[in-house]
Amino acid sequence: MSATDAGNMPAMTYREAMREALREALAADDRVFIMGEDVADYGGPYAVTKGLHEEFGRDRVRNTPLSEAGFVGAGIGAALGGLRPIVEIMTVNFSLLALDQLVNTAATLHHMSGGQFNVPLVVRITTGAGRQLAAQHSHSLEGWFAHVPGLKVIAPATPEDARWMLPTALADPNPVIIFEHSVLYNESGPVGPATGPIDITKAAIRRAGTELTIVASAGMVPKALAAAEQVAKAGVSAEVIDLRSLRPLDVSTLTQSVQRTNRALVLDEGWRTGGLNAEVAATLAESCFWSLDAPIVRLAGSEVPIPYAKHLEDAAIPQVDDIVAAAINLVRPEQ
Amino acid sequence: MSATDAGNMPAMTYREAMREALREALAADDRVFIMGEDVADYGGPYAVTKGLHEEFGRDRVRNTPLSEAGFVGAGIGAALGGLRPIVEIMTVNFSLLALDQLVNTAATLHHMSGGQFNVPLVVRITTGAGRQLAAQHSHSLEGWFAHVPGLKVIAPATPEDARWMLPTALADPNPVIIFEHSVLYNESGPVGPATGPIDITKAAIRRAGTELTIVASAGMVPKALAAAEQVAKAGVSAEVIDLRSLRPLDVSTLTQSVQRTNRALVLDEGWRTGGLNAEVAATLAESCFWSLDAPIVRLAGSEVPIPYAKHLEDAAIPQVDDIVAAAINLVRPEQ
Amino acid sequence: MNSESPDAPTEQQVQHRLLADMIRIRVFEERCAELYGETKIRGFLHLYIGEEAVAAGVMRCLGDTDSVLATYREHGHALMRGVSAESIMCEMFGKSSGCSGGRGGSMHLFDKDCNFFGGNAIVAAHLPLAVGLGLANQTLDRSDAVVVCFFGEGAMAEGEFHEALNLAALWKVPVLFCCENNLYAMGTSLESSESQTDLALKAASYAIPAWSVDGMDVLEVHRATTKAVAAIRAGGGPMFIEFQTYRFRPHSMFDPDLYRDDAEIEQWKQRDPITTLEAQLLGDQLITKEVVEEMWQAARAETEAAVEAADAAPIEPVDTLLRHVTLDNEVGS
Amino acid sequence: MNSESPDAPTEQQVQHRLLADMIRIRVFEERCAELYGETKIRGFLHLYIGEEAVAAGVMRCLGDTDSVLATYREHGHALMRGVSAESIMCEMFGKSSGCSGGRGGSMHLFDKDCNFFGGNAIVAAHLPLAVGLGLANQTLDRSDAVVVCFFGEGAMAEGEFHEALNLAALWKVPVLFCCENNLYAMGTSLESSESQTDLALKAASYAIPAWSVDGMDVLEVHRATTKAVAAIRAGGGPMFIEFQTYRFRPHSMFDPDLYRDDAEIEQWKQRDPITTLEAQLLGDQLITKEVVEEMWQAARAETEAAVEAADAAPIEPVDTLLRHVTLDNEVGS
Ligand SMILES: Cc1ncc(C[n+]2csc(CCOP(=O)(O)OP(=O)(O)O)c2C)c(N)n1
Ligand SMILES: Cc1ncc(C[n+]2csc(CCOP(=O)(O)OP(=O)(O)O)c2C)c(N)n1
Ligand SMILES: [Mg+2]
Ligand SMILES: [Mg+2]
Repeated sequence: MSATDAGNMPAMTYREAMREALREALAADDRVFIMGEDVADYGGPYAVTKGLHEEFGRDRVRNTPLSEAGFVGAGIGAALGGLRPIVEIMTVNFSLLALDQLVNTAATLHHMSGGQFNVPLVVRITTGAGRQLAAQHSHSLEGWFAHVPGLKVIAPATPEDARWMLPTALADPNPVIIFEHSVLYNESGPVGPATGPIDITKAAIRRAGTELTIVASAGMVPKALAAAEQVAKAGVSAEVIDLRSLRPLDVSTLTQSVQRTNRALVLDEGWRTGGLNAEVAATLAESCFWSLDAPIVRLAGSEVPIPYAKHLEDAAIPQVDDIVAAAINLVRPEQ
Repeated sequence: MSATDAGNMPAMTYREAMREALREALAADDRVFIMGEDVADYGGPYAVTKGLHEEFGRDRVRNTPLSEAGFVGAGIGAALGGLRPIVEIMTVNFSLLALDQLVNTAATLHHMSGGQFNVPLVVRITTGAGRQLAAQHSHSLEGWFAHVPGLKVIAPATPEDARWMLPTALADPNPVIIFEHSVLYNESGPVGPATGPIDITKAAIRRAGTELTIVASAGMVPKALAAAEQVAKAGVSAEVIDLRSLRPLDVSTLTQSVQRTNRALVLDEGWRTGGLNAEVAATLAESCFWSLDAPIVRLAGSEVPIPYAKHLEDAAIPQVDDIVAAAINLVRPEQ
Repeated sequence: MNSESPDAPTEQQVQHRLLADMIRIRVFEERCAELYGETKIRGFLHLYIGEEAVAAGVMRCLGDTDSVLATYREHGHALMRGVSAESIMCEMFGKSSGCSGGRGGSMHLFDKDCNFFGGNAIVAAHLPLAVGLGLANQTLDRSDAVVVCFFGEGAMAEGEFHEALNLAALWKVPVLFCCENNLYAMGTSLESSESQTDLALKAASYAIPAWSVDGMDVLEVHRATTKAVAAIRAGGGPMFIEFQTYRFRPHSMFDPDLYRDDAEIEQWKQRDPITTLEAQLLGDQLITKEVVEEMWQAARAETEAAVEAADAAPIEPVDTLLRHVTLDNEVGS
Repeated sequence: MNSESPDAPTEQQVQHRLLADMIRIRVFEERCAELYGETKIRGFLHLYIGEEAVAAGVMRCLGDTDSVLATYREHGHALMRGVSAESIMCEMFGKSSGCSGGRGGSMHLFDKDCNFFGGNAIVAAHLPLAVGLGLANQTLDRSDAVVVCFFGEGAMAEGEFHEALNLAALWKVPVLFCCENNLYAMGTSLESSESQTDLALKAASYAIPAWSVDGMDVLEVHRATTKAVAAIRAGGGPMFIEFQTYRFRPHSMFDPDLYRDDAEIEQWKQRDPITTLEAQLLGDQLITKEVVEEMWQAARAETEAAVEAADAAPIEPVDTLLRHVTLDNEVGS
């Protein structure tokens, strides 16, 4: 969508856009229901599902006890039984309690049953740091999910995507994990009307540029765009790609971009070692080997559990200034 | 250790070597105990701990109920309380049930407590495919653990390392995860006498070569060595590096090797996308950018839950022939 | 199979059928053990020998719309649920004609047509699935359909057991939890795995009706389950039955069986569910030796046909390795 | 603090101390709420206001060698365990002089000198740790040391609760499980979180002695805990107490508190543990208004001093960000 279109569209927060998507899904299909801790009266930990139980009742906006493995497993069962569950896990750290269900069961059932069964399950998980919630509430483990065959993994980074990726995820016959970065919930942006099912496996070029490609996802996208603006002032032209789909990765969009710009800066809020950034960098190093003018630079989270203190937390994850510095250094190393 | 030394050493299976290491640890320090499902009478799922309960009693070779999160958490608590637990998890797939404890607690406690507490815990986990155990018993998720700051992760690939990495792991004040590939248990090899504490953070060059570096770990090491022998016959000189330490990665050994050979083939039994292979490849692409003669090649597990049927399982993970073909193609692409 | 229907079988017919069922399972599995020795079957193989009364007795209380979930020790359940011996054998031979296309093996038998949802080898992981299936039945007004979930007593120590039972009770889903208490989880005895060894009492702590039943007596199993299933169909919510049983064989083909006395095994073998029922029916003159012998013959014939078919079946070409990882939107793969 | 020692405090001394304790926690936390409004404290802040009787009553039964584990709602527990108000406040201000070096914040208070093992923000994850600490005490012949583990009623639905209680009972570890039943887990009421709402009954299903106690009555809390701790020290194995209590404030500073009636809150406020004990002691002439007032003054002075110190304390330089990720073999850091 072009910037001109955007001018005529209603602005919405990411939170509202996601809630709208959920409301529409509940209204459109009786088989759809939401399930998770405090999704009803409390409104969800980030108020995304607020009010929906009043509209659709407590069976369809279903509070669960604290039992991540249990209710994710129940979601898988419900999907097998013909429902279309949307399961919410409050924070990616807690999703570790349900990882057995997602990896050993949801991701394998279709295969283990020789293609007989499939699991049309959507799981929404909040991710990321930036709110001083410290080491048990702030991590970014979406790269782990992106490692698992049998899952699809998406990370809407704009209100528009929050609004329109969900319907496609729900229509998908496979388990789809949606990561929502908590600092995005209050971000506002234009949200256009429905234009038919959108492809959730494609990356988006959020800003065109010629001298380097900045690869970002989720909470890194606004930072990448802000940094691109800044480096533009320093005369550096950066292209910004929003991955959107973490599994499968849209390798062709990434490759085409880097083959044009000849340089890549890969961002990742998660820990650098073994993060999704490594996959992106390794893939581009392969596919663009002959066109790279400089080593690919990875700018990722520091190798530390996220600390509480604001200045330390800020220092632990890539900030706009860090991106600016890395981008300029990559394109104009002499400066 | 040189091949000449090895000639005079007693040969042992990997299983025996690990059991010897465990026996010595139990004998040397009353605080050490083993805990896990069926470690006592049954002897462990892979017979590694067989007989130890007779020697040391059931308190020190302690059977647990099926409660992976519970007994891993109890291991963390016991470590905090002054014991030196060695916790066994039967299969890496099941370790997902305990991942919360390992990632959210074991790996973070030292940091969250501002350095006051530490968790001297050793966790042994069997990993890998090759025994037709299908999609819930055969995966290779060690790369996930290698992603987590606060953990150390090792993967002994030889009987010698199975024998001598454990004491260092036990002496470490941090949580150390040991991955043991199930097909290695029956492998035999020379095991030398104690030579003082060994460094568990270093990779080992298992075979010297000049034209490419093959990076392997765990179950891939014997395959890499077999492949190196074969390509030698085709006139290709391959260096084989055994990572040994998955976290931290021994980047300098890797880099020095590839800067000499100018080509790298990175092996990984786990799924390719987002696997540890990606980190190794991304790191080398950075550190060896100016010395690489060809794109780094990653040869990893197919993106499929491991199938039961033998021929499909074989096809799903890298085999010697695949390595040979990839190595030759990398060094002599014209052939 | 609903016993209240007008064309319900007579008691004697039920008894004969249950005996034949158990014999079918026994013969099939004895052959599996041999085939493992011949390396035709590989991976982990967990035999149900000694426990046949449970799968037979329970499954004969179910109808087509009911759903069944089981563990890695599920040949008997699959057979009883209507999965053909041939497709199970093909599966264990790794053939594409297997009930899971050769992808699953012994631990992962599946059959959609039979509402047989596997075959799960993560202990206790299928219990939450059962809750979800029950929720789907509840929501989609399939109020008559019951979900039956089998698991071992060892599974009750897992957190997923706890979470599943609590959810089931809170949501009153139509699920029958069938605990096959064979006293051991691999080599770990019930006493070292559960602080409360009265498992029905344990289950009752979730505010779920729970009973303990002699799992070596197929008629008892059938009677108790009939009642429980009827109560669930009538809207009684989840229920739990502990079946006290025993496996005559080691845990799997890898198990040297070092953790229990031969005497204990022998004692339980005295209570073999098949010989017990045989003797009882013969003694009461409710069956003849000839009919019994026919049952064994039929079972052997079925098993041998399955083995032959499995031997002859082709394997999947390697180039379709990546099938069935995700389901395409367009078609059924 | 062992009540059997010869220099044991009188009953009145205990009562005064418990009142002062609760007041200290209350004053400290009321100030935290203000400081959150002033954005001096950030992240999640969970207040214990209304529940003070539990931490106060339990902690006064413990000695130095005992260990304590708590949740993210643990200011009261930390204070009562001897962690200084100043170091807690510094922690919440993100200062390096905080009891966790500013790394943990409100949810992760730690103090090794006090055997205070945190501050865990994964609901129920610290229960298995308590079992392990108990095992260490048992193994290392610290038979007199008790591990006390606090958690909310919501935690009881988690699998880790189940696994921990089973392990504790099987291994007879000296652990006191203290459930703070404040009727809600965030916005989820006990009835929608536990199928068995009698929590002591639930715990007893693990073959663990279990009681229910009025958690608004600090003297009752103290009495019950004294007995339980003595029984554990005498080798009685793990025990469980449910403290029935209530939080007067929302779950955290983010919670709009939409899920419960004002009337319900008001009713519970009538049972405020502080005003209740104050009134009781004043009525029985066991305390004077002046002494009570001094307690409030002392608490305010302590809290204000803590705030000042926290305000003045320096922050850690950013270049030591990577400290405390792993502990080096050589030295303590
Ligand atoms: C989560 C998990 N942990 C461990 C195992 C290994 N394992 C397979 S079967 C088994 C014993 C299960 O015992 P029980 O539940 O009593 O069933 P039984 O085998 O006796 O039928 C164990 C420990 C597993 N498959 N899954
Ligand atoms: C595993 C996990 N799931 C969810 C959360 C989010 N969460 C934090 S506190 C809480 C409620 C806990 O209730 P309870 O155990 O009753 O303790 P209380 O807060 O009432 O003291 C929830 C759901 C969490 N921190 N950890
Ligand atoms: Mg069993
Ligand atoms: Mg509560």
